[in-house]
Amino acid sequence: MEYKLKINGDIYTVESNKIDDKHLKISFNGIEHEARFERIDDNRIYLNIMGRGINAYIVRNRDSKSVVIDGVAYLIEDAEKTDKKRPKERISRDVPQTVTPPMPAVIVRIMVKEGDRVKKDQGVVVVSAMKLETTLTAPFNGTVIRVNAGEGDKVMPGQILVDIEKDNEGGANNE
Amino acid sequence: MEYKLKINGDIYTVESNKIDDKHLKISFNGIEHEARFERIDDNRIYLNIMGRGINAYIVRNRDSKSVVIDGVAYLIEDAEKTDKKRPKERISRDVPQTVTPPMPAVIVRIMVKEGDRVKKDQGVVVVSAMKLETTLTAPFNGTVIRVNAGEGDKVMPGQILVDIEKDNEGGANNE
Amino acid sequence: MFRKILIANRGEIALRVIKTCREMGIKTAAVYSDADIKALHVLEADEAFYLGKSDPGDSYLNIDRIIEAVKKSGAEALHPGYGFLAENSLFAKRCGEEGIVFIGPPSSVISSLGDKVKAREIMQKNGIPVVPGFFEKDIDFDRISREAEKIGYPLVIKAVAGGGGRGMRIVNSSDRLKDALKEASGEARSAFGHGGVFIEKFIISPRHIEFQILADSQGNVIHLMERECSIQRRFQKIIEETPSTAVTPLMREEMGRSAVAAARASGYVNAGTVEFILDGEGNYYFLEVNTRLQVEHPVTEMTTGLDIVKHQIEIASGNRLTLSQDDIKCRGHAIECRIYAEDPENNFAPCPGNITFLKEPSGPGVRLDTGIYSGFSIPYEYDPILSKLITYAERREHNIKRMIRALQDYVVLGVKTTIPFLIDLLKSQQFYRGETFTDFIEAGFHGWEPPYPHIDKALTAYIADEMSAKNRSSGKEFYKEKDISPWSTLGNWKI
Amino acid sequence: MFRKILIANRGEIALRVIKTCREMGIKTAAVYSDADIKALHVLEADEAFYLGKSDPGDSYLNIDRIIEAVKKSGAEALHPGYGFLAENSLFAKRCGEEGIVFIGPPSSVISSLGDKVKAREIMQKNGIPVVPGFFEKDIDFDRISREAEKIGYPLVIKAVAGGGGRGMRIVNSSDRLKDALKEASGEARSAFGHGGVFIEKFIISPRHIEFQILADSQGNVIHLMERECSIQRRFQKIIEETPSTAVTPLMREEMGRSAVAAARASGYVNAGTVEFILDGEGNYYFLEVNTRLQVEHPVTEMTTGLDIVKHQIEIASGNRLTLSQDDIKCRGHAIECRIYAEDPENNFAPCPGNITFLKEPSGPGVRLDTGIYSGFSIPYEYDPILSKLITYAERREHNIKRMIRALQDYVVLGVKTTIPFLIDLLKSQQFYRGETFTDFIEAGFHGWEPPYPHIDKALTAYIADEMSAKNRSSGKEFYKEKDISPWSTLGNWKI
Repeated sequence: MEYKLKINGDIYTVESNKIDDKHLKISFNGIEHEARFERIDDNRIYLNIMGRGINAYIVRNRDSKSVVIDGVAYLIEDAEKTDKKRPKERISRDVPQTVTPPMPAVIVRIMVKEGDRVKKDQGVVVVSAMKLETTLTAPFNGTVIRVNAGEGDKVMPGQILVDIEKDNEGGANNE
Repeated sequence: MEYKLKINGDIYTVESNKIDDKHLKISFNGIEHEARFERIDDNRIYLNIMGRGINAYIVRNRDSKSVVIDGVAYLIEDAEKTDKKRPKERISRDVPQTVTPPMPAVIVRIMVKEGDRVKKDQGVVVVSAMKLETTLTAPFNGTVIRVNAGEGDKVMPGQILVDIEKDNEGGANNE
Repeated sequence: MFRKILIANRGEIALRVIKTCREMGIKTAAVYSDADIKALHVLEADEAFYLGKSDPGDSYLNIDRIIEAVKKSGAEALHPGYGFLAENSLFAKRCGEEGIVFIGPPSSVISSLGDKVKAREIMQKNGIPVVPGFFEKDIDFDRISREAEKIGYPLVIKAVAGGGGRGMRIVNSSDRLKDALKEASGEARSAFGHGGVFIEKFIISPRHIEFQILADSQGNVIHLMERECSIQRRFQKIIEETPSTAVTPLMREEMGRSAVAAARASGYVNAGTVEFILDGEGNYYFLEVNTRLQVEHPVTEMTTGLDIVKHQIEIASGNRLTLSQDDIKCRGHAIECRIYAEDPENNFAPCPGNITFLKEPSGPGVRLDTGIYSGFSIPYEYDPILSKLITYAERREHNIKRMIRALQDYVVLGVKTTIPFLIDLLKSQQFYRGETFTDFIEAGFHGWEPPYPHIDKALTAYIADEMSAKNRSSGKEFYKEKDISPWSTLGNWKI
Repeated sequence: MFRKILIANRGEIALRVIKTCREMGIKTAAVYSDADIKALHVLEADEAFYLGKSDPGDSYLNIDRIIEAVKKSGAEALHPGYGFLAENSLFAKRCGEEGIVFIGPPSSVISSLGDKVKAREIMQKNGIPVVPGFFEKDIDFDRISREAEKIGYPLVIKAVAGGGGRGMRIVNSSDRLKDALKEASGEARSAFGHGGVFIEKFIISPRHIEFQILADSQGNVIHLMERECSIQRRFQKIIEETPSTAVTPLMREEMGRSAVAAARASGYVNAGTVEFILDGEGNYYFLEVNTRLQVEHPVTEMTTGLDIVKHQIEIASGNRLTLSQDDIKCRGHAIECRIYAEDPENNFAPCPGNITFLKEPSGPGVRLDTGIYSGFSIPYEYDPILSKLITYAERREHNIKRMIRALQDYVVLGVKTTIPFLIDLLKSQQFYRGETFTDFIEAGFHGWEPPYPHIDKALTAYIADEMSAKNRSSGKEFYKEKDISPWSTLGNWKI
């Protein structure tokens, strides 16, 4: 079976074969190896690759898994799923297109109102989480068409706090 | 709702009422109290009884639960269920009626064969678990009618290793 | 001795205090807000009292409600932990008025040491070195200029009202002084509405060295040696160790004497910490006194073998110190790593959320002070500290490796933590060589990204997880909409 | 230093060794049997080698297979842990022949100290006190009688071949001696096929006191003070502490000197333990030398601040001891409780099974050396030890309470453990007063049953669990036929 997996922006095309209940073979980028695997519990898999033992701790998100090995977390996305589901958000990691908090937070200040013109990187909302204030900025030049939250509201990642209509002129948008 | 619960041989008739999702009222033996409860996870419930916090860790068995509080385990049986299901085993804790290992074990020696006469408390099978040998004994005077296991076998609690037909004479049985 | 103590705090420090209380046979009362109904400190205390909404102002910072909880609980004493109201002199005063023993120094001591100018005066008067500097209400350039020559360059201009770097200028030579003063004062005025500035010697590559002190109400004062806490991000300590690689036995003796003198000069009672700045030539300068139990107190407990919380409680109950300075013998080396729910790749952005899996390190030389458990939802209203991992070993070199081992054995799933960053930092040559200055992270780990040495293994694990999905227990492996995780979401933001 | 070490053991001790190896930058190889495919030591080692079936003879006791695993792994050295082949001189010899460094004393030392009569002779020759006694191949009543008068009554007759109390008699006066000798000899003959007996002074209410020693291959020997291990069940230690309440500084010095002399006399190298019997008058007698790492070594690590495994590895690699006797300063008090999968209500019957839930204690002064995790199935083929809980505090009184607190915080569901028994024992006045003799459990806790102080709360929890069943995650709460638990099964048996 072929997987298209994305780690840190790089896509790996991995060819995998299940040999039996405890063994698999994978190959990618010219690397090929067999591994023995043992499921220890829901979140832990023990791998043995060429005699070397590795503990992988796994948490599953919607279209991705975080795999922790030796204390480092690898966020692995299923590139096929994410590509299909959110075609417009594909490049979102590099160029965010929405005003949404990066973590559950509470709104401290809203600095714009409907109809306001905003410039790219201009602060529009300040949220607070864990004693730290974070300013959310406009992703592009445009016009505020709606403010979806109020001061003191508890908000979650993914929740669009301010709708901004993007300017049409190509030039100003590129800055 | 009424529960008949058995701890350490004593049966408690407990009348309980669910007040809401977090509060219940129970009464038994003239004791009556309200408790707030929070489920923390599958195995942990936090109770608050008259202001005092208690952590109870729970493991569920077939007709019983083990509840651990302050390091001590309370084996609580549902007396109604156990009474219905195993009417003949009701007094089994005090007067065991079968030859079965108390823990998963391996058979080291079988000291009787079919047709042998055995006396109450006579050793019939030696099993070993965790470096310790345990002798299983005849529960009453009788005759071995079948040996269900062989030396080296791995055996589990509940598994009847030797069938013994009980003598009919009342006297010898009482000793 | 007290029969019951109320702990006016939450998280790992509340748990830390509860443990020692239980061991002393003292009942404990916890307090909590809406966000903490299922918090570990609530579960582990003998009693728990509800304060109010999750906002700190309605709960952990609300003096009236806390006093009310103490009354309800019948506790004779209150332990404030650190943060929240721990260094609020009005709160300490109120406790006294209500007949509650505040486990900390007297209100007046908190008050005078909390005032930076007053504290500096007390120390100067008592011969404790302070950073050479000059305070002036109004700017009189000639006087400042004369003082600047005395202090020597480089020096730093700071706003009297200020903080956060605004109204601050570093001046390398006298010809820049006048312009810099003007700029700084202007900036301070627009930022704080008050243009007062002062000058101080600029310490190059300083270390943060602090001394733990214990003082009883009979006037006995001892110190428990130093801690080095130079590794900081956003002016917050992240790694602490003892002994410091920069403190020689002679310096230790001298600085220890200064710390004890500082405590005596301020009339200190209970546990406290005298903080110093140490420059590259071994000169140290008084910085401030922290009038409470310090986050990093465990490293001192590891090397001295003492339980500082126990001594706090004994002192608060009026007991004489059972230790003299000669009893304090340090041994081995201890490190503490603070585990924050923060994303170190993203400028340490806070990461509240639900802990879905937890595996904690243990074994020789490992201590964990924690406030979380698997299934607990980390609130976003409070400090992001989850736990503190402390290790001890005979020697520093071994202990660094022990800490790395313990961090690698510590698995927290569901929220991002500082663990991968801490591992990388401890593996660095700079740390190994003890080149630990307060700009350590800024200078060597700015824009840090985790190394990804095991991409092949991570991919294999991903696929093995798919292949053995049927062996997972049902109900847990599926993504739950409500547990939306910041790991997979994106935004347009800056801190 | 070695690049790789194979650990020829399992469970908590294998994990203990792996941790120090990782910290020393040494790779580790584990070995395992069928029962241990998912055991923690396998998961945590860098490599793991399959030995064979679960039966110890096919795996952990199989010398050929272990040697083969070492060869395959490329390890230069082998750590035997305790138990299994740790004190097998033939195994140590074989390692030497195969060019593998055995981390322990030389084969010849293991051999001579393993022979009780030879060991006794070595000690006697070197002025180390042994229990007064008299060995005789054939029974010559007149000679025995004369020796008995010299030794004094009460005395004990023991079978030369024996063990387990058979062929043993306690004799209180000379008029019972002749009959007792005949009875004992007859019993010994029928039990062991050999009627040889010997007499020894009967020590009333003895304590078990042992000294940890470290010896390098250059002839340097030091001791790391004592451990008291009097609390035993079935001749197996269950609680150990240091310092002993019965050892005065003077005794400590004298016994320590004897321990070092014993090590020197036997040509000892590496870590070892010299065991003594201590009577009520402060007289001590050599018992035996354990030629390996002791289960209870962590209490010594807590009070000395040393990592004994690290020193073992350094000594085995030929390094000189970096410590002298003067460097060894003990501090505070440490206790170890061994957590066994045993039913203390049922004469400590073993309880293998599946760990369904695990909550481990942590915090100040708490160390846990463990070999289990939630979901692991404890095999019935091996020793029932699950883990060791060790606590440290400034004073013994505080430390006892700290240990009780930690035990109460330790929750193991799925198998019965000794935890409730240990809590009760530590709460006893006898233990608090330090009245710890080797018959402690037999005398004070025979037929022990747990107190049930919280029946009302347990019933409430049972019902609350029913009421909130829908909040439990699916798939876990239902009784699984295959996980049949000894908690709910009954039998007709005796140990």
